[in-house]
Amino acid sequence: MDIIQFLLDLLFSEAVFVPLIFPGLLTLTVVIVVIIWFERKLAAKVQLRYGPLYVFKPLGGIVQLVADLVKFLFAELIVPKGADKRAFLLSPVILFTFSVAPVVAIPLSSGYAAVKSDLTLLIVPALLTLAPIFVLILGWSSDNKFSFIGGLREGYMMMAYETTMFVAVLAMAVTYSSLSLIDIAGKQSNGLWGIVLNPLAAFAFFVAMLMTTARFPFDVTEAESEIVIGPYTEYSGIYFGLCLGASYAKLYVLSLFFAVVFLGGWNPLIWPLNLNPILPGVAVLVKAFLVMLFCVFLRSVYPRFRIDQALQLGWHKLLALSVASVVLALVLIGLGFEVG
Amino acid sequence: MSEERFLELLIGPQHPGSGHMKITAEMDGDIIVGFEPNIGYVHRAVEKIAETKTYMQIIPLVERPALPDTANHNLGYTLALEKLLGIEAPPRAQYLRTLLAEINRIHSHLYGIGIHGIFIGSSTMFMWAFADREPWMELAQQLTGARLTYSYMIPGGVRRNLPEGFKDNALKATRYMERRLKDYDKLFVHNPVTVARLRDVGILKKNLAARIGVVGPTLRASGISYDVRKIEPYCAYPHLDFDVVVREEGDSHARLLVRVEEILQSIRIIRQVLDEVPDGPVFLESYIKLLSPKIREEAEKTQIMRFPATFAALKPPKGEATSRVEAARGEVFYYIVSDGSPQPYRFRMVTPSFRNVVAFKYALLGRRLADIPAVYGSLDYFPPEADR
Amino acid sequence: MKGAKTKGKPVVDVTGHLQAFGTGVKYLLQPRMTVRYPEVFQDFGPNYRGMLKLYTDRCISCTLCARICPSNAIKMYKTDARKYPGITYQRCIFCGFCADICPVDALEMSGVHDVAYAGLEEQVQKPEDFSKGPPIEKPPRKVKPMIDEKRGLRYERV
Amino acid sequence: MAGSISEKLGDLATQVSAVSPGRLLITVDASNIVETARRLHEMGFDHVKSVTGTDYPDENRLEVVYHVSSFENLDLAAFVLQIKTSVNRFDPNLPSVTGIWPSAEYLEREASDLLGIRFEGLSAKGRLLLPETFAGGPPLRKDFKIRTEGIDA
Repeated sequence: MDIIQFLLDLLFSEAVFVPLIFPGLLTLTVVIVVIIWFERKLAAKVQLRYGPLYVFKPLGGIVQLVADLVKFLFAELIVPKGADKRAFLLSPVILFTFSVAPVVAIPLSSGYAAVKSDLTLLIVPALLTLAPIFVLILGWSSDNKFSFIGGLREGYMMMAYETTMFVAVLAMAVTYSSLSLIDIAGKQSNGLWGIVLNPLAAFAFFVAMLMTTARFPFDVTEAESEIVIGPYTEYSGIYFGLCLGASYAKLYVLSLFFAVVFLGGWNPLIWPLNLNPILPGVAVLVKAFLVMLFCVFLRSVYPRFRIDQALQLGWHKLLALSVASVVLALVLIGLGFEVG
Repeated sequence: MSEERFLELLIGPQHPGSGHMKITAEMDGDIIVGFEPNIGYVHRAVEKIAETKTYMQIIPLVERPALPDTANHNLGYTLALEKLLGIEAPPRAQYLRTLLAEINRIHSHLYGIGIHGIFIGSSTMFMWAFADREPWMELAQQLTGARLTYSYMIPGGVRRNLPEGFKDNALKATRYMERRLKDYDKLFVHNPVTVARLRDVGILKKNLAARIGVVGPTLRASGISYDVRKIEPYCAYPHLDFDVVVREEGDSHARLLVRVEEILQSIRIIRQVLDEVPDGPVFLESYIKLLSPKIREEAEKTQIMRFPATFAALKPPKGEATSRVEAARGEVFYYIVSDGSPQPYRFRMVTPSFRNVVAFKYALLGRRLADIPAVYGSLDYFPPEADR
Repeated sequence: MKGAKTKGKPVVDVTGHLQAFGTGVKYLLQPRMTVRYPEVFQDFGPNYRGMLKLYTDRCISCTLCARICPSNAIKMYKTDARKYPGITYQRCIFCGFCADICPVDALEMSGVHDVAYAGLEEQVQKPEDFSKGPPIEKPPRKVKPMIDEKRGLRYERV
Repeated sequence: MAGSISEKLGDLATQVSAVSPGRLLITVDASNIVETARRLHEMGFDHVKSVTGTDYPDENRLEVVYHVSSFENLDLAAFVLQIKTSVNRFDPNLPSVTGIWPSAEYLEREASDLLGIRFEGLSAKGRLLLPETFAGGPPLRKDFKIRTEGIDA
């Protein structure tokens, strides 16, 4: 009896529940399944067609992705002859892990977070910067020219978006005079959300987020008609699923982050959200989901940029914009504008 | 050491952006320094097969290389054959040929725009263009009884008369298309990302375009107003009022815009044809006379023309004939040598895509890897058409 | 005709981005164009060409259909003292030349084009199979494509 | 038009005649083909539409036909010149006109693939339409037979 109690306690302790169940792996899987379904359905609607339909028809084929996942699981895993086997097989797993990992640092309510640190605003982007390195490695280890080019493109893109993203985050740190996400979300309880306070930072961060997760129009790393599917060309089966999942996982993590920093987090804390420390997380999740929906909808609107244009946009326009957002934040502080 | 500076990239023939073609691209970083298209992966020896077929049997054969644009290929062949036979189709048939040729041009341009869209990543443009081919295929189906491989134009006329209610349907389709083109413009053609991707990419200057002999929208986007419909008018084109769409820029975006504007011109032509189409027979009287009275009466009733028995083995007199028509992708050129037998002695077909292959080499040098699909789509290159 | 100068600056053309996005959103509310094919069939109307049917009683064995067939799909089979045409649907391209050249209306276009055969051999039809016409299984739900000014194509139940 | 061309070509051409509206036939000797091309190019005929040949095994000759017209000069564009020349079937050598008309490159490569004509000066890299391993003779020659079927089953 004690053992079961112990295991239940362990499961519901924040250090386990957060990374594994909510908002970690389990929630992530469900969200990925649903968001890809939405992505395909939205694109299909714009394109005058149905999209996934026949796998569980009453709900419009919503379990299509589960079917795909099962198919991925049973597909043969092929390792190309010239590939560096260890790197080839390990890097997708590490890539996926690092794409999901930052989720532990995102608090979903003031009393509910796995990592109780004052620096969570920095931990999330810092953990995310590790992921692209493994894209480079897996592109390199595949022994395929297209994978190699794709990996290089990811490397270049990383240079373009990360600076912007960090500077935008910095601007928010200045705006709120805090590095703790719990603080930041708390300071938005007056209804003045980050996106209103510092729209420049929000915009710069959003575009950088599109770049990070290779959403259209910044689909340059995957660019099917140019380099097949970029770094993931040689992957098959569940490893391919992991690679694709990694980019959606990043999208999920960044959307949660965006929701906390710019969209007021769990505010307004209305009934029934205040009943349980986990429930405010649902509000964050819903906001993040809307952000994700917006991101994936862009697929049906845009073609993709060329790599040099994406880089130029990153360095010339977005960086300037994010620096401007820091200035804006300083001005706000300088004017004695007290946040929260 | 200097060779090791370059990366040799083999694109295709199994590549989502290559079509049935092997491209050997020599890359200096992201810059293309050498580009060699290797075609022939879908070569079906149309010219050789034609030498074993009778003249009527060649009609479906010439349609096969360019399925999105069958009517124009069929028309070019039929004109050459009529020259050999020394006959000319009645005026109403000429108008109906023009009608189908323009419906097919719209259809083919939509196909080209759609492929261009997916090549630079816009799946919506791809799906839209392919969806909007549907009304045009339906129109063509009402006219000819087939959605794609019409085999509609035969020596001496066309196979079917205009069906009931066709004009009404066609006018609806033209109005629909005009409205949709505005949405194309907003979502794709002048989408800032599209413009960034295509403008100043793959430039063919005016004199270069003429020198390397590209044809069709590719040529006209480089500022040369060459359109066979104006240079050597055939069918009803001398009586119709339309403009040759010319742009000066010569880049990929100009080629896309020429295609879009040509759809508008085709719509204009279709409206004129529907208004002005003269009454009268759609098949040569001298052929109709060869039919048995019962069949003739039935053809009169159903308005579906019937072939005289001589069509099974048409024997044009000894001689040669050439014809050129403006198909959607450019000029199709036929050269037929007859030795008086039921099969041509030599059959020559030069398709627009084959003449546009050369443009790859000139348009892409010094550009980036990502420009390959952008330029490929803008040339509307169709490998089966080039390989024949 | 000289085309109009292209408008807008790339990348930071804000109206361009908004227009593109707005058009995308607009189409979220538009009806679809897809026909759910295996569930409903398109009815192409009376003029549609398609698979053929032979009327043996009318046939005069003139061989014109076999002679004009561009893909060698029609072959003459010797039955009794006479020859009748048979068809190979592996080869037929539905051009309708045979039906159009037939001097006695012995061949008829049926308008059916989607038939699944169990094997390749079944697609080689001797005159006796050919005269049965294409197999029509239980009539599926049919829709008729109508050209529509708003939607391009609209499908009406038949 | 025929007059001005025959004036320009002088005694290079053995025959210049109008065969049908907009079509002119020019017959030249194989050795004069490049010079003819140069002079026609000077006149404004800027591109080649087709390079092909017809095989006449009985006469042991391969008739090579160039179809030439203009893009930039729209008056000339109304004419298609048919330049004909003959080469020996067994030794079909012909100088390449790609130096004057770059548009002939792929057309000549096709003709050399399918008809076995050797164009001197054509910087061709292997075969164009046929597979590299293709072993038979030039397919568009009359002695290359393809299988045909009768009308009986």
